[in-house]
Amino acid sequence: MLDVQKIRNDFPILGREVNGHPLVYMDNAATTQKPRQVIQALVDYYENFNANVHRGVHTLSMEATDMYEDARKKVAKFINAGDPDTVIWTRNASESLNLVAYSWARENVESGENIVLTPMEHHSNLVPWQELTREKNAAIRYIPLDNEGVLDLSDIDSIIDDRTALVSVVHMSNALGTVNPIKKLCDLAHARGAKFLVDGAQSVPHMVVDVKEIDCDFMAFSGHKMMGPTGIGCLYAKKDVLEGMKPFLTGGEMVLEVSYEKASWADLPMKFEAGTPNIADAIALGVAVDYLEDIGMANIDEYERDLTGYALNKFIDVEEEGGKLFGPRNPDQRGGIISFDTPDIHPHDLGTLLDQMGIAVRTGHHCAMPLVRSLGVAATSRASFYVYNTKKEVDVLIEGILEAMRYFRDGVR
Amino acid sequence: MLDVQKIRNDFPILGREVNGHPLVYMDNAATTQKPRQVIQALVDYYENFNANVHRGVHTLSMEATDMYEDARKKVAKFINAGDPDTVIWTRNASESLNLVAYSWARENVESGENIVLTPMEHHSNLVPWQELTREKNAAIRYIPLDNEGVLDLSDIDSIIDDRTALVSVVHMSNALGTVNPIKKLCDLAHARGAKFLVDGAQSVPHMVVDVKEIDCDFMAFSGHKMMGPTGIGCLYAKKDVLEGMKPFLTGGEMVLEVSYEKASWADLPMKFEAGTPNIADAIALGVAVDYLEDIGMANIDEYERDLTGYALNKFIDVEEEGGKLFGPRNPDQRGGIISFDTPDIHPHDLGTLLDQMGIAVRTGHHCAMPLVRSLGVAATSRASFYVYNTKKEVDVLIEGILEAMRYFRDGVR
Amino acid sequence: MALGSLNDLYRDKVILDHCRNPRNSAVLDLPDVSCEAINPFCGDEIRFQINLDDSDRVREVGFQGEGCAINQAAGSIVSEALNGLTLTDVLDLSKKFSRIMEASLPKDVVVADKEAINLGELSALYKVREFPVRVKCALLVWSALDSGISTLA
Amino acid sequence: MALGSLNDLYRDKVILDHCRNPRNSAVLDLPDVSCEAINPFCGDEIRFQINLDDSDRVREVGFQGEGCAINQAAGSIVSEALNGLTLTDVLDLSKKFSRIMEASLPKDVVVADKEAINLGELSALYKVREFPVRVKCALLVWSALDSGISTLA
Ligand SMILES: Cc1ncc(COP(=O)(O)O)c(C=O)c1O
Ligand SMILES: Cc1ncc(COP(=O)(O)O)c(C=O)c1O
Repeated sequence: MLDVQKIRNDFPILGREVNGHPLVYMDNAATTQKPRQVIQALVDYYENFNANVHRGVHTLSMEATDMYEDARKKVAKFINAGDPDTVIWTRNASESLNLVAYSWARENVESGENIVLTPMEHHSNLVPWQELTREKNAAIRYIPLDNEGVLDLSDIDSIIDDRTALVSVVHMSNALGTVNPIKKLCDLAHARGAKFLVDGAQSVPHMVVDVKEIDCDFMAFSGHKMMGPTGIGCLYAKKDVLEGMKPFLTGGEMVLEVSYEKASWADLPMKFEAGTPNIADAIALGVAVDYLEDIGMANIDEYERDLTGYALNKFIDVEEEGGKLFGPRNPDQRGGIISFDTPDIHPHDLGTLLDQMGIAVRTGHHCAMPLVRSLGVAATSRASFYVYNTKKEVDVLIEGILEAMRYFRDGVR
Repeated sequence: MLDVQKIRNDFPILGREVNGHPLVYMDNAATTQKPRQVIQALVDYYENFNANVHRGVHTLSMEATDMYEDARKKVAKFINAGDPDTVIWTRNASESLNLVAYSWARENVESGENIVLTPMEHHSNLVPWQELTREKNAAIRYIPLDNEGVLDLSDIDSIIDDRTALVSVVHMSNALGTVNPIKKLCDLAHARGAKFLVDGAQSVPHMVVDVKEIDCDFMAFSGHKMMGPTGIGCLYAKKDVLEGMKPFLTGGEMVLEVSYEKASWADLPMKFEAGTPNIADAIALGVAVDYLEDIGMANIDEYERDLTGYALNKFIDVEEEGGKLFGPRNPDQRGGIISFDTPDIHPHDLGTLLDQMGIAVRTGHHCAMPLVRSLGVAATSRASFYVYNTKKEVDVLIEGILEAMRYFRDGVR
Repeated sequence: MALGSLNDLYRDKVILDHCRNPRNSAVLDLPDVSCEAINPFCGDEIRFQINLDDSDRVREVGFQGEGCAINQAAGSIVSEALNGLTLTDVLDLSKKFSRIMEASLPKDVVVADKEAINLGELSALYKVREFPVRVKCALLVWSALDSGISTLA
Repeated sequence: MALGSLNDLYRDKVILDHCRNPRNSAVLDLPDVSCEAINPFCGDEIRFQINLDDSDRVREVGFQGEGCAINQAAGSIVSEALNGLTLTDVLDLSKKFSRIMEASLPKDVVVADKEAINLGELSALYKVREFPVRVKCALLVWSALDSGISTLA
C-alpha cells in the first residue's frame, strides 16, 4: 500500500508552519506542491547541463536536448500517446486549449456549425470557444446538468449533431469534482463526425488517463497540477490532426526553411514550438511523471477516492450546521474536490479564518464563474486533495470549518 | 571594477569539464548560464511559497502573489517601463512577438500597408510578419544592409512611409553582432505614424536599455538570455497601446466577468496572461535582474565591449589563415558576438572539434536563415560572450579555431 | 482554540455593528450619482446611489452589496462617511484611504498608522491591513465611487 | 594537444578519401529517380540522381552536396554503395543503417556493433555514433533517398 508519510517527507513545503499551525494544504486543484526530486531536477539541470536545445553541436546542448526529449517521451508514455511527437509543450492547459482554438478551430469550424461544451467548463475551455464562435458565426451548445452537477445525457442526440464541429469537455470539474463520462461522449462525438477534446487538467494528475483508450483527438493538461513546475503544460493530439493543422506561434526553430518571402514548417512536434522552449521545466515535469508512476496512478486514484469518501462522510457534520455540498454525492462520480457553501459566513471570510488555522483552501468562482452563479452563489469554498493529504488533515479541515462557522455566528452575524 | 572571478564563482556550471577540458561556454546568444542566486530562488519558492497566484486568500497564495508581482516591478524598473502593468509575462521573446502579431497587428494592419524589418531579423521577428502580411495582403519591406552588415539608411524615407504600420527591428543582431540605431529608427517610424517594436532579446541582457528613452511602442525579450530560467519572457508595450489591444490567449484569470454567452476582460497586465502563469520562473527572473543590477548594466556593457575588442584583435590570427568575420569591424557598432566562416572546414566540423576541447560555440544559421544565406554561406560559427567570459577564454577559443583549421587541413581536405 | 490567536478584525465593534445592521440600504430612485463595482476574483459586488444638496454636497446615500463581511462593513461605514462631502472630497478621501491601506514602505506605514486614527469609523477598516489579500475587499467600495464620480466629470 | 584526444573520425582513411575525392559528383540528366534533402538546422544539402538498368537495379548515381565533412563523406560512400541494388534494397539498407546509427538500448547497441562491421565502406560512418549530435549529418543522405523513392511508389 501507499506510504503517505514517506510521500509527505518528499515535499519540503509540507513541513512549513502557517500562522503558527502546521500547513494543511488543500488547494491542490489550483496547483500542487512539488517533491524534492522535481526541485532537484531543476537544480541539476541548471548546475550541469543548461544549454539551448536542438541547435547546438556542443556537448551541453546535446545533453540538454536528450534530457528534454526524454521528458517528452515520459509524458507520452504516461498518457499512452504512443508517438512522443504527438505531445506538444505549452505553458499550461490554457495555452493548449488556445492552441487548438487558433490553429485547428480557426481553420475547421464554419459558420452555422456548433461546438458542444458542458456548463462546468473552466474559463480556459469556455472563453476561447466564445471568441471563436463569435468570429466564425458558429454556436456554443451546453449539455445540461442535473441538480447534483452531473451531466444529463438524456437529450444528447439533439445536442451533438451533424453540425457539431467539436465536443470539448472537462474530464474532472475543478469546481464541483464531477468526473464526466469522457469515453462515452467521445464516441458520441465521433459518431457525428465531430472532433473530441478532453480538458484533462484535473484528471491527468489524479487517475490513469489513456488517450488511446478514450480515443480523443485532443487533450490539454498542466504540469503544475501534477507535481511539476509552473510554466509547462501539454497538448496531446492525434498525429494526423496535428499534421493537418497550421502552426500557432511562429519563429525560432519551428521552421524548415525561411527566405525573406516565406517559410515552411518543421516536422512535429517542433512545428508547434516557437522560440526557446521551457527546457528546464519540461525536464522537471518528466521527473514528476517518474515520481507519479513510482507511486502508481491507480494507487493514487484509490487513495484519493478513499480520502474523499472519508471527507464526504465527515462533511455531514457541516451539513448539519447548514453547510451545502456541491457536486455529486456518489464517490464514483467525483474526484477529491469538496466545493461547498456555508450559511452566514462568506467564503472569503471562511478562507481567512481557515488560513489563521494553517488550512489553505480556495474560495471564489474557481474560474467557472457562470457555473458558480448558476449554483445561486457568487463564490464557493473548495478543499481539494492530493495523494499527500491525510485523514487527519481532513479532520482538521472539518473542525476548522465548524469552528469558523461558530465563531462567525457568535460575532459578525 | 568588475570582479570576473567572483562572478564566475556564482555560476556552478562554469566549474564543469567537457571532454576532459574546462568548459569554455561561448554560446550565450543562444542561452546564458544561471548564477546560484537564480537557481536558489527556484528552490526557495518551491520549498516555501509555492501556490497559485491572484486567486487565493490563504497565506501561501498571498506570498506567492507578492513575490510574483514584485518580480514584474523589478523587470519594469530594469527597462525603465514606469508602470509595472506594462510588462506582460510570456514564455520567451518569440511569444512576445507573436502576441503583438496576433493581438495588435491583426486588428491594425490593413491591406496595402507595409511592415518594415531589417534583413538581420531572427525568424521570430520575421515569420510572424510574413504570416500576418500574407493574411492581410500587406507587404514587408527590408532596410538594406551594407557589406559589413550595418543598416544602410540612405533611402530610409522611401522605405518607412505613410503606409507603414509597424517598424520592427532587432536591437542587437544575434547572427552578426550588429547594434542598430534604434532610437533614430523609432523617431523615423513615429514621424510617419507607424508603431515601433524593438526585438531586445540580445540587447536587454547586455546593455542599459531604457524603453522610455527609446520611446518604442513594444519591446520583446527573453529571461533565459539574461541569466534567468527558461520559460519566461516579457513583452513591454505602452499602456495605451496595450489597452487598445484585444486579448491574445483567453481563459483563466484574464477575465473580469464570464457568462455562458460572453466574457469581458480584466485590467492590465492580467488581460494578456491566461491560465496559471510561470510563477516560479518569473520570480527567478526578478532575482536575475537583481543580480545584473548588482553588477551594473553599464559595467557589463563596458566589460563586454573590452572583451569583444580583444577578441576582434585576436581574430586577426584566424583571418590570416583565411577566416572571415561577419558583421561590423567597429566595436561601437556591435556587441559581444563573433560570427565567422573558416575556409576548408565546415562550421559543424569546427563545432565538433571545438567541443572536443571543451569550447561551446554555436554553428548554423542562428535562426536567421535568409541573412546567413545572403552572406554566401549555409552556416556560420558563432562565439558569443557574457560578463563571465574572460580574455583567457578568448585565447583558448582562438587557439582552438586555429588548431581545428590546421587539423582539418592536414586531414580531410 | 485556533481562532483565539485571530486578530480582532471580526470582533471589532464597529465592523460587527455595520455587518449586523447595514446602514442606508434602501435603493434611491433617480439619484444624482449611481455607480457599482464588482470584484471578479471573489464575486463581491457593491452599488451606490448618491443625492446631492444645493451646494453639491452629499445629502443622501443608498448602498447595496453582496459579498464578504469586510466588503459589507466597508460599504455601510462609507455610506455614512460620505455625508456632507463634495464629490471632490469623496475622491480625495478615496485616494487617502487607498494610500493608507496600501502603504508598504516602512516610513509610509508610520504615516498611515497615524492618519488612520483620524478617520472616524473608517479607522476600523484599517485592521484589514493585517490580511493583505483582503485589502481589496475594503477598497471595492472606493473603486465603485471613483469610477462613478469620474464618469460624471 | 587538445585534439590528440579526438576520436579518429576525421582521420579515418575511408572518410578522408571520400571527402577529398567525392565519387559520382556529376549531375545525371533525366534520371529515373531524383531526390534531395536539406537539414534546416545546419543548412546541409544533398541531391541524388539514380538511373536503373533493365532489371530495375541501380546502374548509375549522381551525388552533389553541400555541408560538413560527414555529410559529404556519407553522400560519396552511399553513392557507391547503391550500385546494383533494387530500390527496395535501397529502402531496406536505409532502414538498417538508421537503426544501427540510432540504437540506444544496450542490447540493440551490441547488435548494431556487429552489423556495422559488415557494411563495407559504410562502416566508416559508424564512428559518427560517438558524436550523437552529428548522427543526423550521416543520415541526411538516407532521408533524401527515402523520400525520393517513396514518392515513386
Ligand atoms: C535577436 C533575437 N530575437 C529573438 C530571439 C528569440 O528568443 P527566444 O528563442 O527566447 O524566443 C532570439 C534568440 O534566439 C534572438 O537572438
Ligand atoms: C479543469 C481545468 N481546466 C483548465 C485549467 C487551466 O489550467 P492552467 O491555469 O494551468 O492553464 C484548470 C486549472 O485551473 C482546470 O482546473
